[in-house]
Amino acid sequence: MALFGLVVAAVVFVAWRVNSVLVYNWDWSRVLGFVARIDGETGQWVSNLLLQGLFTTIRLAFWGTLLAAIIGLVMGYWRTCDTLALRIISRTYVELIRNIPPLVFIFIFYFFISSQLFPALGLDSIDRDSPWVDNAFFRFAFGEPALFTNFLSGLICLALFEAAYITEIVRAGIQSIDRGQWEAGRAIGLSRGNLLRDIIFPQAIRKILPPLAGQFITLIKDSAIISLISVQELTFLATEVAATTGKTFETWILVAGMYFAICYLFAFVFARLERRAGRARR
Amino acid sequence: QESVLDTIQERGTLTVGMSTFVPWAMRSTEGELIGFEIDVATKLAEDMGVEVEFVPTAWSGIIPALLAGKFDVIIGGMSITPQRNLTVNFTAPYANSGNQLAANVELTADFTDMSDFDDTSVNLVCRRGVVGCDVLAASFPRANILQFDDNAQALQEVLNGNAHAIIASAPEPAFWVEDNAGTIELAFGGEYLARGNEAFALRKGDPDALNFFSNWILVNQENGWLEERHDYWFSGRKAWMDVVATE
Amino acid sequence: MNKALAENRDRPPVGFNAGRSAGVVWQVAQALLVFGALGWLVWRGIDAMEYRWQWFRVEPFFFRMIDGEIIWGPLVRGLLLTIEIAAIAGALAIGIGFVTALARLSNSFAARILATAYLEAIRNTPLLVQLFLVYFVLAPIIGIDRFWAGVLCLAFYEGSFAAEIIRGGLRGIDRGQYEAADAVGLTTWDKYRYIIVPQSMPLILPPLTGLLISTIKHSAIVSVIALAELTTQGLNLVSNTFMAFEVWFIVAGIYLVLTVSLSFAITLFEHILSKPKR
Amino acid sequence: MTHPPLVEISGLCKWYDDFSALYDINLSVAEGEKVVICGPSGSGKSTLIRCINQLEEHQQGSIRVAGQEVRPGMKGIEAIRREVGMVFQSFNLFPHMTILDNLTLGPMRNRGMRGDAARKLAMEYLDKVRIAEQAGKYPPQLSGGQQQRVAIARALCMQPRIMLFDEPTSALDPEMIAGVLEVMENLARDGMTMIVVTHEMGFARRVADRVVFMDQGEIVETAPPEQFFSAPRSNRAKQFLGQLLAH
Amino acid sequence: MTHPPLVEISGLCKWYDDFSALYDINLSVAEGEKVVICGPSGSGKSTLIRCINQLEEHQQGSIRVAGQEVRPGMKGIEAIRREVGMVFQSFNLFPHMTILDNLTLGPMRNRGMRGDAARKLAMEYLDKVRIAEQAGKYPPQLSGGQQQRVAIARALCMQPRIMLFDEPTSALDPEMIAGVLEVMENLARDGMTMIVVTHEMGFARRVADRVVFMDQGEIVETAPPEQFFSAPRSNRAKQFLGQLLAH
Ligand SMILES: Nc1ncnc2c1ncn2[C@@H]1O[C@H](COP(=O)(O)OP(=O)(O)OP(=O)(O)O)[C@@H](O)[C@H]1O
Ligand SMILES: Nc1ncnc2c1ncn2[C@@H]1O[C@H](COP(=O)(O)OP(=O)(O)OP(=O)(O)O)[C@@H](O)[C@H]1O
Ligand SMILES: [Mg+2]
Ligand SMILES: [Mg+2]
Repeated sequence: MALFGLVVAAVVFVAWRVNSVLVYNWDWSRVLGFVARIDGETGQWVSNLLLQGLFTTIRLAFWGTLLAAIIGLVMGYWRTCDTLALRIISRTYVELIRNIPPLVFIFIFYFFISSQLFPALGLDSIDRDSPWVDNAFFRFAFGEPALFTNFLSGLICLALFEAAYITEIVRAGIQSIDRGQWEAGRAIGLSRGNLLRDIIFPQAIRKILPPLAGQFITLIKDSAIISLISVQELTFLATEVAATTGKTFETWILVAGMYFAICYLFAFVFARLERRAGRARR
Repeated sequence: QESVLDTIQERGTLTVGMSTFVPWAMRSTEGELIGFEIDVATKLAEDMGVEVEFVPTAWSGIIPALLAGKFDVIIGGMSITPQRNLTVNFTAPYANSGNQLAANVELTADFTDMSDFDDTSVNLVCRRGVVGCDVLAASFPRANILQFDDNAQALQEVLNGNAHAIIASAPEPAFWVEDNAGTIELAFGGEYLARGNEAFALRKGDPDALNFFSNWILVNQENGWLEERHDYWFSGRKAWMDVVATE
Repeated sequence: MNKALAENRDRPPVGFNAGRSAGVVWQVAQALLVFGALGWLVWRGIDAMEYRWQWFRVEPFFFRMIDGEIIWGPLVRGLLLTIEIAAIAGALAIGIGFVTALARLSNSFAARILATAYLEAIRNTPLLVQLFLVYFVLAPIIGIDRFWAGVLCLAFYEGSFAAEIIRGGLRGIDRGQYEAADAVGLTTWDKYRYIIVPQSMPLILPPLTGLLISTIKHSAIVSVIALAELTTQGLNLVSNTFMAFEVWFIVAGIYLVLTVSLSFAITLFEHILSKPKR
Repeated sequence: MTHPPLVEISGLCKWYDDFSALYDINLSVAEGEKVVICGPSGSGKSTLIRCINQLEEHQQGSIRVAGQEVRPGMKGIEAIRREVGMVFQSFNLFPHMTILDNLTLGPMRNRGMRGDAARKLAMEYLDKVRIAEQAGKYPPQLSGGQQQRVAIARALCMQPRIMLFDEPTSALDPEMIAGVLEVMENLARDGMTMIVVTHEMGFARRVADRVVFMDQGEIVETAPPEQFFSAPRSNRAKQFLGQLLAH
Repeated sequence: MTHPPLVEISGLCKWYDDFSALYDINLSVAEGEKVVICGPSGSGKSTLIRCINQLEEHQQGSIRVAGQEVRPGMKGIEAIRREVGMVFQSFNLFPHMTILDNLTLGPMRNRGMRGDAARKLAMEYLDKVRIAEQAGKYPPQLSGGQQQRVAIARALCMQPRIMLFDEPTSALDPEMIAGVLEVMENLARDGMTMIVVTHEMGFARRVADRVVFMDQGEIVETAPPEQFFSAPRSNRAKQFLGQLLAH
């Protein structure tokens, strides 16, 4: 209890000193205006830069989680399978990504690979006005059609990056399943595919849910790194707002709050999932 | 080899790489881009008969993005230096902003001369990539020069008393002094240390585009449009204070 | 009838794997093919960009010779600072991790609450934002300088991950070991010191290696407070010369060498550690 | 007998790296025969029966099951495993599936049986091992003895021609052993071919046609149970039995 | 006897959450007495002896060891544990230390013995359990029986006044059991006070002064071994013995 009091006292002390030591004019109104504003013409509340950035980050988080989970699952399986070629590929992938600074990976991917791949797939020349992309659902799911290619390369970049870590989590999960389970499955004549699908994955998933949740939260936070390639997500727009208003602290405190909110929400949802998975068993 | 001019005409849009930088390019309260460069690029596109599209890009990624063809030209308050010119082409300058020092009052109380800043105990800050950094290095070779990604952070460093002065192109230092009167002041009455030469940046190997953009600048310098716009944005912030979210 | 019995029981028949090694070669070739295809894609990308490589300009980034005297260039100085920051932050992170892990496992309600609050706050906000707040707001208040602000921020960030790794490791030890230690009458301190911590090391070390490596990589973030480590120097060089790709490839190479040699060293250390077991 | 043996092992050798786990094993088991394998810990009993359905790969010699040769890394091993049921010391039930699902999985996936047919079959065998009422529970909810009986039923659901048991009672509480042995005895009475690794002498006496004694990876002695337990020929077997009976 | 009992348990109750694991246990063990506890799985045997040295905390009733009351969360529990040696079913040796270090750790840390004195003592006890030659090895290098004998020696090194055994032979291969039981019998002959949870009836017959039969957390019957095994009074005990002897 004494410890607790000490920490509380320290926090209070710091808060008290902020105003006396720091030369700074606090002014939240400008920054808050960038969250949402009243539209001059219609007189209604509309989202402004920061909220738009938040939405982009949430989109990135959602699709990125999905994509990274798929890649990580496949690669994680490859890490443990019998085929040497697949093991080499997945191992190299993991080691490369884990040992290169994210910045450089993004550069290489965005400037060298995606600039080759996207035109080849015809993604660069998507007609922005076609009803396929210019509709409400598309906007809701992927944001502005005009920014779609950028969004997509940022997304793939982020997913590839995080999937390397998920790969390792999946591998550990698969390997943590008792050898007896493999043997029992084989003994009743299951093929490798069936064995993985019916026996190993369902058990591994339960074990890897907690580290997976942690990695997805990291993904949300790391989504800031793709601001480097003009994806207008929360951190990028926050930099712009901070530069424009000069209100660095307000902006970053607000942004920290936003990140905390999504990450915490995510963790909460995952905890629920975990409990559901746990309860199903007994 | 095809010139980027043809690409722009075919596509019908001019894509411009830029980065937020008061008052060159900033956000209005509505979240729209406005500023000196925005005006320049918009007029340029108009004169070419195409639409303009801005690609806001982090400063540290802007050069690779240009080289990888993510946009056609950088109009981003970028100053010409020989070092940089080896990698990209610059047009003729469209602005010559002056650089001023805003100094912490307390720390520089007994500084009487420009040379007082040239000391190993002095910390000077600038925004990474602006010409001011080069100016500092040339004028005060002994001082520590710290580069930040943003002017806001650099300025905070001076306000917190961790650095003696910040360099930036006019008129921003004047705005800062206004907002933080008593803590910082314009050093030497706001004397310009050096003038920068801001120009458009283009990929190498495209003489047609270089020629076109340079001459467009020349023409608009001659007819006074550039100067008029420059004055509007740089002589003070009264004119655009209301639309912009800045202090 | 099958093959004759091996003459020597103690040695498996040789040449038994000959059929398989052909398969291995083919598999490796397949993998190389995939990497080849990727490499070709990158090469095409570079080619299509018509980038003018200027590798001849990079030497002064490392060192210059002036009057027969070596002046170290920005990248070398940056590397040294990176190592310094990562080493101190890494060491602190492990310490913080241990304290937090023990706090979370302890019986004290206050300690558990504090540790949990610390973990949640750190792990749900981006490091960049934490650094901003610590350096610009907290540092002037408690009076620490740029270097220590960066190091402490990094240490607390990585420490939160270290805490979970260490907690997992401590909990991974069989309950029987705790009980046996109690049964021979060890105090809590002795129990952890002699029984639990030494045994959890093999569990903790591999993920901790990963953590130290990411400390090195994450140390790049302190460039936002102008601490002149490797990434900062890289950024400055790019902004001065615009040779983005040359500089970033070199910087990536340096980081790679650093992280790979670190993981190699730790693997070696693990090896030594696990030796006396059998 | 006129039938060819159901399992025929000849000249079987297996190494783990340099360690010789099995050496020159020759054993054939006719349809309907019950063989008990015993021997000290580490003598290769488990390894031997795991080679029969290729949970371990052998390096020399041949193994034929139901007339078909079993080779390391062979394709179609699933078809052979279908003929061979296996029960492990540690049950190895799938903890995330109900008892019923544990039983139907094999028939549905390997034999391509329809769901209701598989369930009907499963219930029949659950009845046989006397735990039909637990069908909806999960394995961790059952006692060890019950779990082992489920494991036996699971193996039977594949309708194998031979059953392998690897110390099926050694992980059980003393109370639970009797129930499992009873199920196994019933199975033997129904004519199932069985290879059983066990130290339960009572069971061996009542059920086995032959007892195979192994030591250090080799078969040391093969004899009918009465003879083996009352008058073993080899010294090693004498010593082993002596220790087994000591307490 | 004139001495006060070494262990005195009265009215002991223990719950895990809502589950009553022990209820109203009364048991006293005099100096030199040997008590065997048996009963079906889950009847609370382990829980009872683990309460004696507070590996589990009890909620009601009192436990006195060597005259001192043992309370949950008490300070100085180390001093009581010094008087109570404990041997687990799964040995629980410290796998990262040599056999010798396993033995000297307790005396050095808890009793504050000097290194060479502790080693001398350890070697004495290793001799007693007949594995002195293995002192420099690590636990995983020994067989199960050897490990359990080391565990006994480790407990003895604390020179306790009473030894607790929790199914010391049930994790062992049949061959190994005899050796461990022999060590325990020698110990009993030397006059050590012992409480042993075991199903080894031979051992109980030869060694025990009393057999305590537990079921569902309660003591159902206490009797001398001959009487208990030949003519148990309670039905539950009859049934239990019946199953134990069935196979
Ligand atoms: N995967 C493995 N790698 C190396 N050695 C092994 C492996 N599996 C078993 N062995 C060794 O092979 C020998 C035979 O093992 P096996 O499990 O067949 O013995 P067992 O007779 O079944 O013994 P137990 O009664 O203890 O089950 C042992 O010495 C064991 O150490
Ligand atoms: N940590 C725990 N939490 C909840 N219940 C427990 C816990 N430990 C034991 N139990 C329950 O308490 C009861 C008594 O357990 P205990 O281990 O004392 O039985 P036992 O007689 O030693 O059985 P066994 O012969 O299987 O070792 C059991 O029903 C068990 O499920
Ligand atoms: Mg075995
Ligand atoms: Mg027990």
